Amino acid sequence: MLILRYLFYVLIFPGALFTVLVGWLLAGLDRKVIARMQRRIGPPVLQPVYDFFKLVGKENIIPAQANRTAYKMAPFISFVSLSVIMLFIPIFGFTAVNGVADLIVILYLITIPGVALIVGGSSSGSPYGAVGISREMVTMMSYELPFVLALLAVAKKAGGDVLVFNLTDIGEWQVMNGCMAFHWSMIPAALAFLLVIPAEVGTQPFDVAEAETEICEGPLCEYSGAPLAVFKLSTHMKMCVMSALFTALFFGGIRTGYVVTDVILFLAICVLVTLVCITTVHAVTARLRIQHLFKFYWKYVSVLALISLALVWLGA
Amino acid sequence: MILGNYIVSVFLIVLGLWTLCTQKNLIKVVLGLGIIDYGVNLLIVSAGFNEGGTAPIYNLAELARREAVFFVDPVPQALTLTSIVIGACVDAMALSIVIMIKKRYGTVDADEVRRLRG
Amino acid sequence: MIQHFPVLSVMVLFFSAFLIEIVGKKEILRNVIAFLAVTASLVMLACLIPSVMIDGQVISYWMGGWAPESGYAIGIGYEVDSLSLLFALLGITAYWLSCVYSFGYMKGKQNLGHYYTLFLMLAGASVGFFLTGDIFNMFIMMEIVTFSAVALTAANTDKLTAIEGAFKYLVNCSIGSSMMLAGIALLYMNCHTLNLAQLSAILPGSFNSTTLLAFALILTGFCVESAMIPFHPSFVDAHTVAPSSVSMILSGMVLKLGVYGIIRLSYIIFRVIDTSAIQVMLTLIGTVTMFIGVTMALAQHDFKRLLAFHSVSQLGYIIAAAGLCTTLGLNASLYHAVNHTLFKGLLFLCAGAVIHSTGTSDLDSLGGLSKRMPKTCICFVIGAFSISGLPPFNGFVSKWMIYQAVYEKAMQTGNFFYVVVTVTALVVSVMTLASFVKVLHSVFFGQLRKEHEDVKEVSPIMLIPMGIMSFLCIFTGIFYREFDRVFINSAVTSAFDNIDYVDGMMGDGYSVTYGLAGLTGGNLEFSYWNPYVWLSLFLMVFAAAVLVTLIMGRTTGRTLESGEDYDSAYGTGDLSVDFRGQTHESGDPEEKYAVFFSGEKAEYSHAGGSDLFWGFKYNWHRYYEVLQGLHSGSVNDYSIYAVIMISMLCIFMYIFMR
Amino acid sequence: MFDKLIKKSALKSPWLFHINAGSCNGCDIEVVAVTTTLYDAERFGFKIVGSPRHADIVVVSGPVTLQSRDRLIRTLAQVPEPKCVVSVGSCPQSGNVFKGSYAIDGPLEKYVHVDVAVAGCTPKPQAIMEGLYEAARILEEKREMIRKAAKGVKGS
Repeated sequence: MLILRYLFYVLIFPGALFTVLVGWLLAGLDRKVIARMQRRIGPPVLQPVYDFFKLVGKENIIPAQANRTAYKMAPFISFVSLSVIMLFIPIFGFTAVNGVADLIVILYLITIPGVALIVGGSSSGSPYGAVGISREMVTMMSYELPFVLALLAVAKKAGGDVLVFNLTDIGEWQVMNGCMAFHWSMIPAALAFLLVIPAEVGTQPFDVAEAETEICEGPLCEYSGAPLAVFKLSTHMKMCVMSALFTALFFGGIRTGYVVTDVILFLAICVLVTLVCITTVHAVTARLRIQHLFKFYWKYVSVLALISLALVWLGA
Repeated sequence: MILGNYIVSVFLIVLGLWTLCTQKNLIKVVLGLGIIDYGVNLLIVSAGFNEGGTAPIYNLAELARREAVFFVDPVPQALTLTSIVIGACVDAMALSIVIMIKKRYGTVDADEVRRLRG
Repeated sequence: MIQHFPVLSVMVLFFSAFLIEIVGKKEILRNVIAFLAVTASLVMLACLIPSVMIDGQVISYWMGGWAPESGYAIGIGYEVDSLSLLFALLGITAYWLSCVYSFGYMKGKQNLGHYYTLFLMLAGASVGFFLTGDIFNMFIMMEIVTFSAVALTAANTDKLTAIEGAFKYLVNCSIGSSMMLAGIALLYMNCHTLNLAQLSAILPGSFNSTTLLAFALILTGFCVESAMIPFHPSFVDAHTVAPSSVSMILSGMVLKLGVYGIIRLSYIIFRVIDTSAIQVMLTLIGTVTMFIGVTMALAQHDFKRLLAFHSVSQLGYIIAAAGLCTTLGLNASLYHAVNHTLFKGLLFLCAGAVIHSTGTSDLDSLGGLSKRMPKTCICFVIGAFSISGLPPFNGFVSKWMIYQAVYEKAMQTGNFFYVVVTVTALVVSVMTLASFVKVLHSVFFGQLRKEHEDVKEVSPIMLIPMGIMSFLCIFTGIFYREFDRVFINSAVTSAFDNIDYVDGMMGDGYSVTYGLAGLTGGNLEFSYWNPYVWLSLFLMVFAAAVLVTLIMGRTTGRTLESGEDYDSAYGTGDLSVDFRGQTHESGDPEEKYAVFFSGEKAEYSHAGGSDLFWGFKYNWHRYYEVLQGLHSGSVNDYSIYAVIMISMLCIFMYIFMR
Repeated sequence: MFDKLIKKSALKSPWLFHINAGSCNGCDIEVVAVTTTLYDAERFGFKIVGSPRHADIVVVSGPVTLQSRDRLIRTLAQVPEPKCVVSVGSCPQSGNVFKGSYAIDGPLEKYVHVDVAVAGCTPKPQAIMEGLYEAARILEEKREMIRKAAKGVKGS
């Protein structure tokens, strides 16, 4: 019986299918809103679905110099790990699988898709792939510092003097003393987290690793057909996972009694978060160079997160 | 406890460390190691000193009579023996390595013998 | 019979070391003797597990039967409690694996005569160091370890610079051991005994200036041995040039001597770890070592030098966690020590395999070896992912425990310094991942060079230890609760209450006369990471994904292997004429499967080694200029750093411990 | 299982890859102008991608010069099936003003079966849009052919 429940969780509700659909929804809305911001009609909201199935229909070429197993396995690992992460993030009181992962574990589980992309790009044997993975790794290094600072600030705020890393407990704490985002000392951490999401997902200003113009899609340069479709899908799923994590950590205190209304409200906030942090930033800015991206994250965003960490440590 | 022993042993240790840090010639560096070792050996020997004690040698008769013969502590002397042996081995190995360095690098100047860096 | 096993396991190794010397040049016989000796020692130590680890009994063995008389320890005693047995077992498994590996690795070398003698001396001395109960005996064993390690490094004729590395290592280690000897002399002046148990009964209460100075000096000796921050350059130099089976031991085991020494010294002998000053000092040393080790590793061009700097940084993790003085902290530190020996040993064996087959260890001149050496590539990937702490592997478990312990300490003491330690630890872990992505790409993936076309996979005798180690890496990563309960918890409890340690050696009731009370370390519960559930979920989705692709694959057109043509795939003889009948004739098939070079002919172009992470190095170039200047490579500079560190430790003792 | 959806999506999300076979950049600017706000090719799912492996429609502009001929053929070979070739401007069709020059190596038709040719010395963006949409429709047909061929192989 437990297996069936886990199977349902992992394949249907908060696991693979739910994340895929929400990812497509977020990506479709993202492209549509950007188009609207530039006063053009823009693609239909279902465009990511069409992209995915068009790529699935295409021929899948494996370059001769590629290391076949790693090349084929990379997209799988990325897709699978993302769909498993979604189970541990509490959706307003409903946590699919509780007691398996806490803040630090989520932080590491989120690096697996990044590493899968890197292994894929490096095993394809193309020089563009090499440059792409080097930029991808530097991006990961740069957004890790503010990400960690924000998470530790949340843990300290929710914990007081006992160590609280479990997401569900953070949710319960927010129910009692109001959402994390409404505490003034946590506003800088929320802002820092919002700035980290586009870098982690790899959208416009921070997509230095998959820059179409300079290094023709970096690690994805050699991918075509179904593996490319899965990689694009996992980028959309990252959008869903990261905005869900943000909502769970900073707006976790909202409870509406029923799971269904909880989920709908959760999705609404996720869409709002994505539109704020990914779409507007994408529509407003141009792509950064890699050292500016690194400096931006280690100087400005981590100072923002540090402010709230210091405030929380001073008891605010 | 003779204060003089301490001053000399600390002086020897500091002198050894000074030669290590400043002398460029590798053989002098090895000598510095030796000097540190001598300083420490002196420290160990003077650790076991008792005022007016005699050498810890006695025969069964004396032991049977249980006279209050006052001995110098034998344990540090054993330690010093081992430490001198170790010091000798360190010097022997270090000097043989310096010979090999001279053969391979052609010089014993510490500033040239630093290909492993950065 | 169990009673004599501690000494027997050491004596077997020393005895067979000299037996091999007599046997001389016959290689098979030498290998057999070495293998038998190491296996015998491993079996003997393994027999001690049930009584020491599970029942918590402390085995004491007095050389020559000189039991303590009227409260004074006269003879040299061997004492085995679960902390020392854990390290001894860890050591002997590393030696066993390295011995099997060196059968294959050392086959061609000509100065093989003394390799196994020195190797077994190294093994015997380090097992003796862990099991001994006498502080001077510890010093002797450390000297033997230094001697054999220096001799093994210097004997590596492949590397021209082996001699230089060996010399610097010898100079640095003898400074450390001389300081330690001075410390032992001062201790003897004060307590007139050399036995660890008696020392740990006398010392904790009464501190005067000589014992404080003795603590500082002995701590320096162990910091030198475990390559802490100012002493690490000479260790890294020696490590780069030693033969790979010896580098594995150097990084896996010789560093753990220092760790064991520091834990034994501060937790049991001096019992000084519960003062917050010492905790902050040890954690600070660990954090600075962690950071400098990994930043230097990112800028390296040589495969083994990069791994050596990573050993230094992982040791920083271990010491930082050990300095917390909470049960979870020491638990995390010991677990990370075990994991570090496993994954670092695996990485070094892979490096040795690469050097054995290609002849070079320069990252800029390697590339694309995964096609020629697939098994080594798999082992390397497992090792790289476990050192950078990705979930299913063992590195993740211990690093996760370390973050939990450090942040819990921060929460309890409200001291912001531990938050800085947690953040540094997390950022350093990402940089470790970065440097191993760099190595993975520049050595195994990417494009194969012309001169490495005919590289063959290493012989199976070298692959067996690599396979065993990768299995252990995964095993300790997934079944970490069982492994932890049996091995690590008992070591932590024996480190925290030293009453058993003292009574076990000096007879019951001895510690009562000195009013000894064990340390309290807080509760040891860490939850929220359940690898079985995560792994089963992962496999469920993985099976579903494979199922979907098989179904989808049939209808949409399956993957075309390179060289297989579109027409042969679909047998569309007639179709291809009208529907596509154009470029295909003119474009030859391998063009289609060549790597996209924006139109150019796909010739060799591999961006690896030092070309990666330009953005990061560009931002930190001033930091790197200073840091690489400090690692100047000259013996004098290393001695100056050593002297500065010794004086700082001594001054620290007087200011804070008064 | 998803054949109807895959066939429809081949029409709904054609990705472009631009190859400049020695053109005077007049047509290149027009091709990019198609994706701007006024003409908005993204409405129909057109997107300019960076690598030929991701492309469905290959937009070629310029008379095939000697230098760019081999690179053109090689890149075209690297595009996965089903693919279309659209030539923009009259240079690829006839060499335009450069016809007969020593550096030109004949019309694009010599090397690749051009599915849609948009004529005009810098054709208007509306014309390019029309051509691209026509190419997308051809793509859908090609996709249908592949599916029949794949079914044929399994069927027989």
